[in-house]
Amino acid sequence: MTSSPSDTEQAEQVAHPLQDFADELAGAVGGTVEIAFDSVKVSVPAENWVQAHLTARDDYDLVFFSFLSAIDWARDVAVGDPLADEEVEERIEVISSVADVSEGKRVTFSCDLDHATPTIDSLVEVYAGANWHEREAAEMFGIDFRGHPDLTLLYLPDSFEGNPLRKSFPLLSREVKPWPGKVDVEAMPEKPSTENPGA
Amino acid sequence: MDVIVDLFSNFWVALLGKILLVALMIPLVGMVIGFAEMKLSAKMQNRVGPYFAGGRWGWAQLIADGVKFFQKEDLIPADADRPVFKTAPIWVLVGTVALFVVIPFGPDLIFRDLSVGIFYALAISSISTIGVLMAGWSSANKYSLMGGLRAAGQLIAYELPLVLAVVGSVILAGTMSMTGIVEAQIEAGYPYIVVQFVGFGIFMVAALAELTRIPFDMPIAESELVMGYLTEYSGFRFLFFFLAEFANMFTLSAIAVTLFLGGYWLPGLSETQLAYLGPIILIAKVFVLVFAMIWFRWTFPRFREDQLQTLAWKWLIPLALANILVTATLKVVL
Amino acid sequence: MAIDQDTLRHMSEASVSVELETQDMTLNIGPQHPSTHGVLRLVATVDGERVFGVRPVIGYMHRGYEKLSEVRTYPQITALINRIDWVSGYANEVPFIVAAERLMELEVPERAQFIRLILTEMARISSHMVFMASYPLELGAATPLFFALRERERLLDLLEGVTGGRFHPNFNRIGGVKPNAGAGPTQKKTPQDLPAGFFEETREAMERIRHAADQLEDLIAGNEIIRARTKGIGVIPPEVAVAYGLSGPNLRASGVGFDLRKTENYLPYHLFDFDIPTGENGDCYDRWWVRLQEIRQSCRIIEQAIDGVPEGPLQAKVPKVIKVPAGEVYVRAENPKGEMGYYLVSDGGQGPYRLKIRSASFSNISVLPWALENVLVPDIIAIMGSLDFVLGDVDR
Amino acid sequence: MSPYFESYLTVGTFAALGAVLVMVMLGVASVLRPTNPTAAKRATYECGVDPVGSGWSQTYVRYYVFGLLFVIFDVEAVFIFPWAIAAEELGVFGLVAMFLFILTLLEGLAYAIKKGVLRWE
Repeated sequence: MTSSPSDTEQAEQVAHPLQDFADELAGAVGGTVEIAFDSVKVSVPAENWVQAHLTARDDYDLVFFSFLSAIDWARDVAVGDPLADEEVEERIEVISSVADVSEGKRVTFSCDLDHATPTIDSLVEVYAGANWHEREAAEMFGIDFRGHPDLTLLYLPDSFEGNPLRKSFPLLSREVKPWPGKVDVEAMPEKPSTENPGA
Repeated sequence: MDVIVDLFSNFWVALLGKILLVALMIPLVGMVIGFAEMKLSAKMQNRVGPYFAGGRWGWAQLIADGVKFFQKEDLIPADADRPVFKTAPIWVLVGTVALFVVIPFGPDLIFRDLSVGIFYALAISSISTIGVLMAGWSSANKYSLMGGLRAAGQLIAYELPLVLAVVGSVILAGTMSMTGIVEAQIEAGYPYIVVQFVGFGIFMVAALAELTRIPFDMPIAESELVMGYLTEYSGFRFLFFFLAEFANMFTLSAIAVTLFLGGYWLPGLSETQLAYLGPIILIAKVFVLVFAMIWFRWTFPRFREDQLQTLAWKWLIPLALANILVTATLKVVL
Repeated sequence: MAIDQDTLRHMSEASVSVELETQDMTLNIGPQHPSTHGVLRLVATVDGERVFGVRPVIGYMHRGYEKLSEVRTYPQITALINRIDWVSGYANEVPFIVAAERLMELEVPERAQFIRLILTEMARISSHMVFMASYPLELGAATPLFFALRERERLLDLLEGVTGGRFHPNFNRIGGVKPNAGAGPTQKKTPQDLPAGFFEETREAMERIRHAADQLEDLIAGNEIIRARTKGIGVIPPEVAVAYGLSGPNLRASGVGFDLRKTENYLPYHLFDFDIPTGENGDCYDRWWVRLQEIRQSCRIIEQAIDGVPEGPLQAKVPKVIKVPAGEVYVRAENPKGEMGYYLVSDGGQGPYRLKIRSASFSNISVLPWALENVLVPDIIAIMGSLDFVLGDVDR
Repeated sequence: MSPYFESYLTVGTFAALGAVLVMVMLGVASVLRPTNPTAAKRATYECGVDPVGSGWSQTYVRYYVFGLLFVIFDVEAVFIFPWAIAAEELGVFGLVAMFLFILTLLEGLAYAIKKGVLRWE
């Protein structure tokens, strides 16, 4: 069943069943914990990134590598909405999701990186499956994964430049042809930009 | 009437008649078997199969296909070894046509009764291998190359069981002439499959492998090598390989029928009756085997190349040799 | 003859180096290849039939859904994500809708949840039927294709009856399912509900599917050649499977009895009895076998669900313009191909701020470079096919 | 003309017929078919991408071992046939000789298998 309002109310009042586990894990990896909608999110500093996953895998049985990606928190946007909340700082947030394969426990690790030159250690040694996910994050967000064996483009053609999932990356087709979507209520640009790196 | 008989007793006239007959037979056999394959596979898969061409049952489907192939551009890859690429289909078809020489359709109905008939048949049937290898090599395509090499490996591995499987029948008949073998079966009163069922089984398996049909279609292996040695062929050259395959299904089945199933003979028919009914009986028997081949084709998956080699060298060849020894012992002792 | 020592030495060296110089062949399998399920490209280094290594090249189907979803509204995205894994289009919608509903803290009516569950399981069966059809074909057997696809057609008819779409239902709405959907091609339209006779027809269909599953088992499991081609081929041990994030039937074939339907609560699976089939060896045969068993288990679930579908509304009350409160949520679901999840980041607008789509096939085929080391060329196809991926699900 | 020569002639004619058949049909087809080869059409097929290297690449002919085995066995099969025709006349002596011959063959095969010819590594 989807979570009902009463569930979340309870979560606010009574400690979440995963709270103890989350606190213990956060303590072991040196991060801060946040539980929302039944999922545990542990924020760790970049230098603890690999070690945190190692601990999670070996000591907490979180052996299943679900995914790794990133979120571009940016104010300078070409598409979509800019950040509504003035409080949020500009950054690239790397998220990885690991889980166990017995009880269904799942933890999201998160790490904030510098927006201009995001760099972090590679997880390939810890989870073999991180290889492709890191390549994807690298090409989409321009994150440099130190120690990755083969950080080449995964989806995009070899000559492609730019990081499409950055908020500052324009969607070419949307500049050429209007789409009656959410953001197109704004006035369209007079003529298509010619400086589009995705062209 | 006498004039015609006289005319055909002339070797050259007879020869001309024979090659005209064969030139007619091969496309006909190819079409009939090709059509049978389409319709039977459709039945096995709960489909309708060809339906529209020609009206009833879509009988003209293969004619329509043939006409289509006539109009297809004949493409030769730029990198290909042109002369080899162009002549490869010829070699495939040469082997097939030459095989028709020794198939006895009736007591006196044979294109040429060679004294070493079965030996000739087995030898000539491997000419197609050369064509296949040429096709694979000359295409300058990696899939073709792999397909051609697979074909070569497979065809030589199964040539041996094929050759050794017939020795049993030769021992029993005491002759290598195809007509002689049928006559020996008439004399014995039973088709040799009764005692040579092992030989027959090995022969049919090896024949399937020689035809590179499923479960032995690795040289083509559509899901692996796209179309194997045929990848670069288009238009009519492509069609020749299929024509040869279908015609070879006929000839190899005919050899199996002759060696193991009594050929044109049916118990209870007199010599004169056989003279007329012989071809019909033979073709009926052939089509039973062809049906089995089509049935296998649409039932089985394909082997892997090493499994195929293992099957040939570890099982079929020793089994065929054992069959020879057992047959000979029984023949000599009894 | 006057050949000086130097020349002689050069000559001998030359001949040696010519002999030793062997060159591995680079074989492209795909993007246009009969058995790559779309446009996957494998760059294989081969020497004869032996494959040393394989480098998968993906991205030919990359449609940029993650970027697109940042400029779409939630209802628009539902239509988009249908097309991720088009073999089980319906199942793609559910976790996304559930994620949005979680952030909105919506209570979805039970009837809608049951309908979602039934359709998800139908999507699972139809996806597995496609596998049952295509896998023997990759091994060279053409006939099972028709047997399996025929049954799938009937399921698609049922899906069409409910949703109006065979491949891309676009049937879920935030807060429930699309009202007024009903009525298949010939059935009388019952307003706001399932088409008339849906339950009876589904029950009948389940009988047929069971029969088809038995038939496929006879055809394939009993075949000596299939066993020789798949048993012991492409063994993926459990520790490798979890490290690469293999999920769904592929993970269970490796002996890990883990199913998100048992642990996650995105749909009311806890109300029903079903088993989690697991393989023993993690080879191609087990991956095939597990999927066959899952078809049977899905039939069980659907039959139980049909008996228990409650009456009631199909949709919760939602505002006309859907705005999702700010927050982050990850909802993962057991899709036919494995774990499908959406990491939804909302900033309170009409569309997501960021939507990470975790698709099953992407992780499932990321194991290919590992699994295809030092195999034979035919095994590439056998192993690749047994992982049952869809390129749309890989590239997104 | 001797029957012997006639046999050869028949076989030769039939073989030639195969070649003629191909040429005639291709000749007819050449009238009907379009000829418009472009560079793309004449490119080697490699699953839709430009071929890596040339198709004339080296490959490990795994099958040459089988080729060698085949030659040995095929030559020996030739010896079996003459005996097979006369098996009855040659009697027990021929039978024993053939037993020895075939057992030697089998031993060779067993040796080859033991040497790992059939293992694909």
